[in-house]
Amino acid sequence: MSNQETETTHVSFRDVKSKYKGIFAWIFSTDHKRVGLLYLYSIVSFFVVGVLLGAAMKLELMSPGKTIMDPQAYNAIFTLHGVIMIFLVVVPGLPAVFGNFFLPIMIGAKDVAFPKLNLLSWWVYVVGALVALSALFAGGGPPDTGWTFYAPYSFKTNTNMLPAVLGAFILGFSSILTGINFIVTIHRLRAPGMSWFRLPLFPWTLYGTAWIQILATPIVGITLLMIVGERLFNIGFFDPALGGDPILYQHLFWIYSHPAVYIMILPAMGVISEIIPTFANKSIFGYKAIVISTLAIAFVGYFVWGHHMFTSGMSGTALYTFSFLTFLVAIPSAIKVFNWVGTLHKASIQLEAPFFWAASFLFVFMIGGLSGLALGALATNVHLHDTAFVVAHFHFIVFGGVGFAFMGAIHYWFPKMWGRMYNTRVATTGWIFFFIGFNTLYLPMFFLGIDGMPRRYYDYVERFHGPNIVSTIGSWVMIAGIIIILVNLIRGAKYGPITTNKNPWGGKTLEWEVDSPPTLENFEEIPVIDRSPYDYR
Amino acid sequence: MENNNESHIVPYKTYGIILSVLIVLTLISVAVTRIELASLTVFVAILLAAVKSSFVLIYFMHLKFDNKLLKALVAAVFILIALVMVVTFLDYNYR
Amino acid sequence: MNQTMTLSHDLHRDDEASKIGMWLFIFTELLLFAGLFIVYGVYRYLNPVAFHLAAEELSVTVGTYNTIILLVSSATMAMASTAIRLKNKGMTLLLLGITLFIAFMFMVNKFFEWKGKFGHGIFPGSDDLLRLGHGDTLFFGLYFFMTGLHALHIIVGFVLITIVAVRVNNNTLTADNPVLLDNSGLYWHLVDLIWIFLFPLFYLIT
Amino acid sequence: MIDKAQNASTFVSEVDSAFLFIFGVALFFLFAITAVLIYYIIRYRQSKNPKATHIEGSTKLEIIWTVVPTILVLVMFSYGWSGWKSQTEIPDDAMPVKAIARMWSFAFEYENGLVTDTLIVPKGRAVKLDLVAQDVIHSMYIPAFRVKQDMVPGKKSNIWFESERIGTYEIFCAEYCGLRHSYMMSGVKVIEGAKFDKWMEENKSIEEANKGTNKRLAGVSVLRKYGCNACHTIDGSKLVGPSYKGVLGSTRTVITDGKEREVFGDEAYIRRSIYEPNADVVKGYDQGLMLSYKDQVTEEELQHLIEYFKSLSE
Ligand code: HEA
Ligand code: HEA
Ligand code: CUA
Ligand SMILES: [Cu+2]
Repeated sequence: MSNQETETTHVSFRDVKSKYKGIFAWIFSTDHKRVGLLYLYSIVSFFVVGVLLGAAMKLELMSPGKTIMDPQAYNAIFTLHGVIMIFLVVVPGLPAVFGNFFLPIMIGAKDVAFPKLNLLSWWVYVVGALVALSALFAGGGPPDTGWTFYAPYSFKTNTNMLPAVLGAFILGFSSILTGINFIVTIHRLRAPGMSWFRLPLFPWTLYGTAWIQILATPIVGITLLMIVGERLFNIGFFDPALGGDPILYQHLFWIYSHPAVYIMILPAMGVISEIIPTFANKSIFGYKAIVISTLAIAFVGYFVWGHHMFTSGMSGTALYTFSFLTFLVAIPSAIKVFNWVGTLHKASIQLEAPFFWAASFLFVFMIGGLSGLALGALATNVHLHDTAFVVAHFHFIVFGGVGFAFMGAIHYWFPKMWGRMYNTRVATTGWIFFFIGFNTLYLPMFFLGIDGMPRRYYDYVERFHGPNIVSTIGSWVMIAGIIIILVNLIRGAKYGPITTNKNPWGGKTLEWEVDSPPTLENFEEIPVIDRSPYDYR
Repeated sequence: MENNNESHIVPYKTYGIILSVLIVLTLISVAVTRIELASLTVFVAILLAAVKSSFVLIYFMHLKFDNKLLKALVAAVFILIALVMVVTFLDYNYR
Repeated sequence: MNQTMTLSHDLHRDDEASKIGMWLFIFTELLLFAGLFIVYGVYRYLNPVAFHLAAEELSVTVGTYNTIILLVSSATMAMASTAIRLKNKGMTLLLLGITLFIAFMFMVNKFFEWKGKFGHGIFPGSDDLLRLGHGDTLFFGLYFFMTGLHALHIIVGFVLITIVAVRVNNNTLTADNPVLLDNSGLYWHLVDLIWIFLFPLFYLIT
Repeated sequence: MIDKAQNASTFVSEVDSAFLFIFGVALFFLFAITAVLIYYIIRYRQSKNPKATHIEGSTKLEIIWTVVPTILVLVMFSYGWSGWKSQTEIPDDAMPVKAIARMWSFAFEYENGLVTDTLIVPKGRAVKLDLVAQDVIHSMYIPAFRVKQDMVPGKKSNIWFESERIGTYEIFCAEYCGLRHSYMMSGVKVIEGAKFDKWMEENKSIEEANKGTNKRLAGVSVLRKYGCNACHTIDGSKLVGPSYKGVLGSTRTVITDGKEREVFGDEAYIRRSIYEPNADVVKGYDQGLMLSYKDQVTEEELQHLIEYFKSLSE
């Protein structure tokens, strides 16, 4: 068939001979680990672009009036920043990189259920990304609608909406394919003896995520398609001048995009649930509670989309139903936090970089989540909606949650993925800069929001000046942190000391039993499971 | 992993019967909507469509012979769709 | 030890997995159309009278005819799964052929139906439609969008079934590995399923 | 700083007590959990505690930390709900004012036909705003009053408030609406009831408002009333649309139906630009950004504008 790969025992998947040469051996490989790394490299590249756009916004906001760009540029930049960060970075992020790489290994399988489909999903991702980014270059200029593409502004603007929307549509398919693959993999390819309640928590969260991916993504797909239809044929689905209802657009958009935030956070919670027991040398506290809360978040999270529309003019009934459900969905997250902290009780904690990331995840996730409560209550939401407070909330929980988990994951699994080690002291220094910079950057935005500064504001009145300066300075500290971290990881992957120990942290899940880096098919013999995944006795 | 594709060979006749039922239901729904039942029309038409689609799901799509898990999942997806509609209408119905 | 192997060959063929995968894909398709049904529901609720009147523009006869032939094709497709298991290649090909023929007929009907509408100046964004009023604009907008998307699925199904037929003909798809046929069947039934709802919503509820 | 005064509007105290409760609970959990976290990290670090104790979990604890947060969030929900409910119960005697939003300015129309660009309201009286958007979604946000409501084209919505404190408060547009979204602001001026009545009396109608003032000022007030300055300047600089300076009496290149042509800026050109803004679009500007003001700007107002533009071209 298409992909002849030669395997000798104990040859790392990176060195396996393939009938393709050079880069083609990667971009045509169906090996789940290579696909995972392809995703890693593409996602990190887009992340750097997104981050630079973020830094540019912060520079602009450092002082009132024009600082470095004009309003059109600012509007385009926050749109691109949002689209890149959401659709290209955090939604695929953890599942596509670490899910692809580790899901099969953690459940004791040789690959995912549909390896070719897996490779296809990466290709679809790349095509979608290119289509979306082509909006930058085609005439009309980059889109300026915000990542929410709200109607009717999104048909009125003269900028290149179509490529951006079509790109997002294509990216949706990539996400769906990954979801289908993971569900089937978990159902069919678990090693003998691995019952559902012996499944490690990262695969569990991927399972919940995958369901949201396949059940929510189509809704945004069709919605974006309707925008395309609207722009091309003037159908009038959401155009009030033709009888359409702009609020209906918001419903459809958030029916996907709210569950999407749980697509982002669930795998992050999974990563944290892996790191914490390993570094605590102790079984996770309340395994079943964490599993159940994962499924509860996935399910209830499907019905709270309206909390993004509290001021849009929905009916009162809808308002309080959504507010109520929003509060319900916060509870499983609370349960998880308590269980993670509970795991540390009477533990024996190794203080290493991955653990610092996990512990600081708890802190920033709490800030993000607890600020979500103020957004979920009706009276307070009315004041805070569409202000800098919301921006602070979601950077804390998206960037704080998913970003910190991503950093934790990469520092945790690094020796397994590359077979080498980074410099641990530098890693901790990078974390300190990042953590301080992060909080300096986003905490002031809470105060700006409470004071009434709306979001998506290119310019602001003088009284918002102070916190904005602090925030901009924070972004520089974070720049320092990110540079330290990236340089350290890249150097580690290239020149770091080769790890001889398969299990440097003392983890109990299956990935620590295979070679570092793993061989083409991970296991010479499929293991038989006879214990819980976190059995530290 | 078991390959249970041999297990249930559905006879042609079953499909024939189901097909005739479906066609009859289609004709009934056309006939029913011809008479004025006011707001009931919508209800009856949707109900008949739901019945028809269950036949398609159960027989043509083999759910009858599939394992419980799959049956439950299919049911769950339809329930999900229904719930999403209900929640959306919490807005429109009470505006 | 130096052996050459193909990854996907080594992974033991798992028909159950393919079937679950297909069903998951069908779920996404259902949700895709669910989005449109929500839009339909809302606009029907907001413009009851206009939707009522606009629906009378569509020919129930053509709609009923298309519904019935699509049901027949669904049945023949399902029978093809039986035929292949009974190792009756000729019968399988015949049944697939009928299905393809009906799919083609369906598209022909759709073509003339759309053409008729276009001839009356009813197409998305047309001046006549805009003059008719908001409810009609939305009704026909949805009509073209939903039946158009459905027709797109028919075309995909057509291609899929053609591939199946070719493979049955070369004996690369037999009673030993009928999964592709079964899955194409599932897809075809999905197309039918959606039509079962489109038909009353656009043609009947007047 | 934002006006934190409790009586800036009657909603403030209720909304702020919801804030206080939610932030109180949130900060308590944040500090408590962080403290425990840090304590555990220090107390149970490997060098201090080399051997972990095996614990699987505890049903009792799980129940406690499910039930306690549930109760707390339900209280938050009801605080939020009740605070919001009073915002929906509009008193019958509230004074109606029509608030109009378009890219990128607000206008307020009083019952007697008077139109202003800042909202002027009497102290201690309920005011109801009927929100209308003419192009895309905007949002009426008065931080000091704790009110916000989207203004959706084609959809009626309203908000109300009652202020008990004299002063001027900011109005922001909180829904992203394009290029100059961040400049779409206005203000609410709360004045004594008696003063307000007097002001209403003095400005019975638009015509009267414009009468008596000199021609130049009349033109300026028309521009302000319709928010034209959101997109056009008087000093020749380019904003969203061309500047008024020199528009009369100069020749300019415009795009008509996709073709370039030259036109002379006379009165007819001004009228066409206001009534059919997208017919001739000056080269270098985008089509479709300006709406027709055909049913709004009266013939008389147009004359004021032309007088004013003349003065700019001198
Ligand atoms: C990873 C993504 C992510 C996650 C997980 C969440 C989680 C939550 N979000 Fe957030 N949200 C976003 C991403 C996310 N959000 C984004 C991107 C937007 C803006 C989109 C846009 O407009 O551009 C947004 C906007 C947003 C809004 C709309 C704001 C507005 O525009 O007006 C609301 C309103 O209810 C909200 C609420 C919540 C709540 C209640 C949670 C809860 O799930 C949080 C649960 C967590 C905790 C509660 C903390 C941990 C628990 C404890 C420490 C124990 C103590 C707890 C209790 C006593 C309850 N979010
Ligand atoms: C994952 C999601 C994610 C992430 C990580 C970020 C990261 C950042 N975002 Fe984010 N942001 C969003 C998602 C995200 N954002 C979304 C969804 C929106 C809403 C858009 C909308 O309204 O439509 C938004 C909106 C948004 C706004 C609001 C715009 C407005 O309303 O006016 C601002 C303003 O400051 C901002 C700033 C930043 C900054 C400073 C970062 C920082 O993280 C960046 C800080 C990092 C650095 C400064 C490091 C620089 C790095 C380098 C120099 C790399 C070096 C490279 C090598 C060595 C290889 N973002
Ligand atoms: Cu108007 Cu923002
Ligand atoms: Cu949400």
